Amino acid sequence: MSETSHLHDLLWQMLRIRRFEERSAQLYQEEKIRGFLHLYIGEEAVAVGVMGALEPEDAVVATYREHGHALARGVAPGSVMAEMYGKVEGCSRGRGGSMHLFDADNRFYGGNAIVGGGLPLAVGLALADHLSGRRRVTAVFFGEGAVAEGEFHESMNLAALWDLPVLFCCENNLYAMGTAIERSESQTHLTLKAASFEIPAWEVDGMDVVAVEEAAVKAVESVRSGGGPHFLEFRTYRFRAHSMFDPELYRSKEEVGEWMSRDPIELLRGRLSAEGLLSEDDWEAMEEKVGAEVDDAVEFAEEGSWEPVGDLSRFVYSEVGGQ
Amino acid sequence: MTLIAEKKTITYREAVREAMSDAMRNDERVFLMGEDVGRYGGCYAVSKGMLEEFGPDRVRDTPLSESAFVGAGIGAALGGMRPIVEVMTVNFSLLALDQIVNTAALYLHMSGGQFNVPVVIRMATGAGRQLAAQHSHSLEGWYAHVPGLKVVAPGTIEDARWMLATALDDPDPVIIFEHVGLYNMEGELPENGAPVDLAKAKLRQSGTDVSLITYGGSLPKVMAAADELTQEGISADVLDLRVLRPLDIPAIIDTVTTTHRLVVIDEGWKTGGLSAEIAARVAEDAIWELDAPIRRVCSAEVPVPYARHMEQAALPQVADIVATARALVGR
Amino acid sequence: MTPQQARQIIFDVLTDIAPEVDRNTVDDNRDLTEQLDLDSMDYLTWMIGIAEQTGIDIPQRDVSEFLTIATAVTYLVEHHG
Amino acid sequence: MIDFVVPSLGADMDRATLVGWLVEPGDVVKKGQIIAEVETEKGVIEVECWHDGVVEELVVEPGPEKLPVGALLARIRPLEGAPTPEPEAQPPTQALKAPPLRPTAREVAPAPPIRQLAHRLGVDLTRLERTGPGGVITRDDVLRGASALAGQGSPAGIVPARGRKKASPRARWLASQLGVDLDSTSASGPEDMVVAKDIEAAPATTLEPEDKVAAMRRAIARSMSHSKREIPHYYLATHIDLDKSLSWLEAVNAERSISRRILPAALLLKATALALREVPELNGHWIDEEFHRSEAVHIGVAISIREGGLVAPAIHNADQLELGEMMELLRDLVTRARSWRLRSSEMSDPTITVTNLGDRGVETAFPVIIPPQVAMVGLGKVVDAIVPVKGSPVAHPVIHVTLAGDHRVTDGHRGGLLLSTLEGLLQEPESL
Repeated sequence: MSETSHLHDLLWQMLRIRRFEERSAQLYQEEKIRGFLHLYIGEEAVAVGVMGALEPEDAVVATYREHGHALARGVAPGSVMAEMYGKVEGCSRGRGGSMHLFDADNRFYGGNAIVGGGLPLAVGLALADHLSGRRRVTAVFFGEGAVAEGEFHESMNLAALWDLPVLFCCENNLYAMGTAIERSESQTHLTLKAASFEIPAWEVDGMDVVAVEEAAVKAVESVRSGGGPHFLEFRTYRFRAHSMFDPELYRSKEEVGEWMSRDPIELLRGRLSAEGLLSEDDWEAMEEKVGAEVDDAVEFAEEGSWEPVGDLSRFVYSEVGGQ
Repeated sequence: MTLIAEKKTITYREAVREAMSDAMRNDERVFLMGEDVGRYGGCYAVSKGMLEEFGPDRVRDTPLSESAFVGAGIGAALGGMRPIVEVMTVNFSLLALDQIVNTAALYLHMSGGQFNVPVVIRMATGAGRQLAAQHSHSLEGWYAHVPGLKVVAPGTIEDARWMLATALDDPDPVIIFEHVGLYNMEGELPENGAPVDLAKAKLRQSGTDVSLITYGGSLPKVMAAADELTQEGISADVLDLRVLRPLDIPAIIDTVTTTHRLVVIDEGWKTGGLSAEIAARVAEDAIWELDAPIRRVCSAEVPVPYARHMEQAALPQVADIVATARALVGR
Repeated sequence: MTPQQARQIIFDVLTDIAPEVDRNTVDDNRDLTEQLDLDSMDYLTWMIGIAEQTGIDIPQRDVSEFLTIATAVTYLVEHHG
Repeated sequence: MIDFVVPSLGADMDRATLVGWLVEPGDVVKKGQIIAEVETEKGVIEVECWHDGVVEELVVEPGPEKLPVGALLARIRPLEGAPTPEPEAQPPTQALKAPPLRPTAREVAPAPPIRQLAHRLGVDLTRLERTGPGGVITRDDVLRGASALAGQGSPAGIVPARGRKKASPRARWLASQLGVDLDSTSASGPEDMVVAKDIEAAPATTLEPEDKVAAMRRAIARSMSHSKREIPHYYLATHIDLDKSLSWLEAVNAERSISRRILPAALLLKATALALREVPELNGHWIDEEFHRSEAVHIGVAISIREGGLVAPAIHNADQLELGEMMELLRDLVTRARSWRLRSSEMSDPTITVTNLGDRGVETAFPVIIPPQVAMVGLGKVVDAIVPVKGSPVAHPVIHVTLAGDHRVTDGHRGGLLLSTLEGLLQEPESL
């Protein structure tokens, strides 16, 4: 793939997450989607950049704001949308909803709605690889809010102590729901926390997908080659509210406006246009392709079916054998 | 001397160790992880000597990070291993409650059947060793509350030896509760044991006058009580639950249908406890079989105290069980 | 034993078995089992009761003597020692 | 001004007639005061006024006119200074409302009959202990209050209700099955509780004979309706030559005193019990859509009761009894059945029942199976019939035997086997 087409690919990936989520917000207001819906809009560069650095055999553990991660990892948009509709064709059979997207084929381990809860899990997945002598990487995403959890510290320590192949991806969007990082952390330079565990750590511009990808490639290579866990702090921003029912009393419109001027999609699009690598026609074609994909996803979800209530108690315990 | 089955004398502790060593010899995916399981040999010396045989990768000491290492066990299980995670006592497991309840128990269901979690978590439970309140509680019932977990409580040496194999074979998370009072229990272990079915309670003694339902650390007390009752001419049916989730309801109903009188003996507290669950199930499914009120012999509703006489006063005792059963039978 | 005594015993035992029997309306010469809806067990019980009260065993061959009140009275009077 | 209207006293009440006023215009009325009586479908009910005030106007005269709920009956002027209550405003939004609080104990009005009783006995309702659900005053509370008033015992003609006797659930279940009156049984269980043992030891019923007969009729109705509704019966009939059996029995009885004499019924029961060993599918119970075979043979014997009705208590382990024992038990059973002295254990567990209607002149009986049993044997009258013996016609005593079988459990073929086995056994009476 040429450099240009790779950049087009990154742009397309971010755009489809954006349009997918915009449609999701609309469907939420139409009551097609219920429960909590946390939008990733503004942060797309992080998931897209990191996923590009991973191999299919690697594992991903994500948070409850994970539509972008699932899509970037390769989970079919239709099955994600169907999941949010609660249809049995959804990637978790409608058992999980927006916050619990799972996909075994893509080694996508959720969809974890306990802040910090995915971190020990990632350490364990990496431990399994370590004990089995497999050169695989486990990437775990979490927000800066998780840094306040004990599980963050325990897991960072354990991964470093045992030299495990974990890539810690901290998406620092400055707010844990409504609590600004200054109001929850005595040390706001998160890489310093990682350093205290002797874990290599970088701060990365999370609005620049190219920078994200570069940093991720470098870190994943090091992790895969036995360099132990790495920590990346992506400075990013969520453009939308925490969830659908949030009047955003905790941040100013000016602040949001400032960050939106660095929209990761617009940044890359502007750069490509300026360099003559993306024509209006290219962009429109991309929009059209993404629009069609989102339409298809919605249609797939609409046409999906409800799981029979008789299946309610299935999957509390395994049905036959194991993995 | 008969030669039907070879027997050897062994402690409960050794039986657990033998079970773990056996599993690790037979399956490379099995490893043991927990606080002081390696060099120290285990807080209750259960894993003593295993580090030497299996090395530090497979007998893995962890920092005091219950949430991280229990979660790591869950992750490793998701990653294809068969971890045995030892948590020192059930009281400490509360630091890992998030991982056990929010992750291990939920992943299979939440992922629509994609991710089962074949982890085994062992922990010591119970009182009687003057370890005071923060090391002595019986919280089995809390875990048994949660769908997605399997909860077992070996109350005999044979079960200690043979439940682990089934637990490791199980595709889903299994929590094994080992009562601290049982570790030193000595007894004969038939050589030709076999893995224990994790769905079935076991009748330890057949009787007709009163049912004594119990599990784990209370089982020896209940057997002693049943002996005393026998001498008084009262015949007790003793049901060892063994599996606290899923409960073997048919076995519970069977014994009540046989004797029409029920005493539940549980070292946990009464309020909202396992004993309450059993009583409720019997009331739901077999109330017309009852020829007397259901009685429970449980721990006093206090934190377990340190001083020996106070600790013993807080716990179910053989005399309490005998007196309760006797009164039910109307003598 | 007088016929009156025999009659007394016969009816005492009978009303134990069939309390609703009114001795004034019973026909002395009609088949008792038909008249009073006695089954074979009632009938046997009645004879056993009479035997116990009077000390007279009633052998199998004499059962037919008890088909009516009249014959029964005669039998008891004759066989009482 | 406050409107005093026809109140809704129940969900199913929609109108009433005014029976009378207890006040006149100008009277001062207090909140809670009864000021009118209305007649409803359920009888005369006193109506309270819910406000303090002065009766301004009685709008309706007592009379037969049916007034709908809500109709204006009177106007009451509030006392000076007291605010006129506004009609309650509707809540402005559709926000989730907390459920209304239940009235507290003090606010629950006793039911009208209770008030009437209190009035009759001169008991002050406000001073009574309230033991009913939700703190309501019960009849017992009033009676206790009346006793206290009298200073001794109960008021004449009124007996306080007895407290509910403690009984275990199993005892209650057994008692209901067996028609035992819990109040008259002993209580040997813990805490003076009636337990199963007490019920089993109790006479099957301690009700008055009329009640007993009625209760028995109802039980038979239930059981037989159930049987005819649920059990697909099949019927088989045959006649069995009793010549050998009866001759043998006569010889046996000739040696016996009257009190030890054996009736043919005992012989037939014994033979039936033995035959069941050959066809165990007829011996047991159909429970929860499944046949539960019984190892033991407990033969129920249908016994008619002189006052009317029928019981079918069991002779336990009938296949293992000596003929003499069988006769003794049978006689005892019949005697006790007819004097209402059966034990509940005898009532609860027959595995098959035999009915003998021969004494009543019936030639062939077609019995209805008693659930949950799965078969019933009917014995008819012994009649003389011409049977071929060595090619010559000879008159022999013959009995008609019928089998009713539950087709869910057995088919005619197995049923037939029982009858033929029975016939075979009766040809060798000495083996019984």
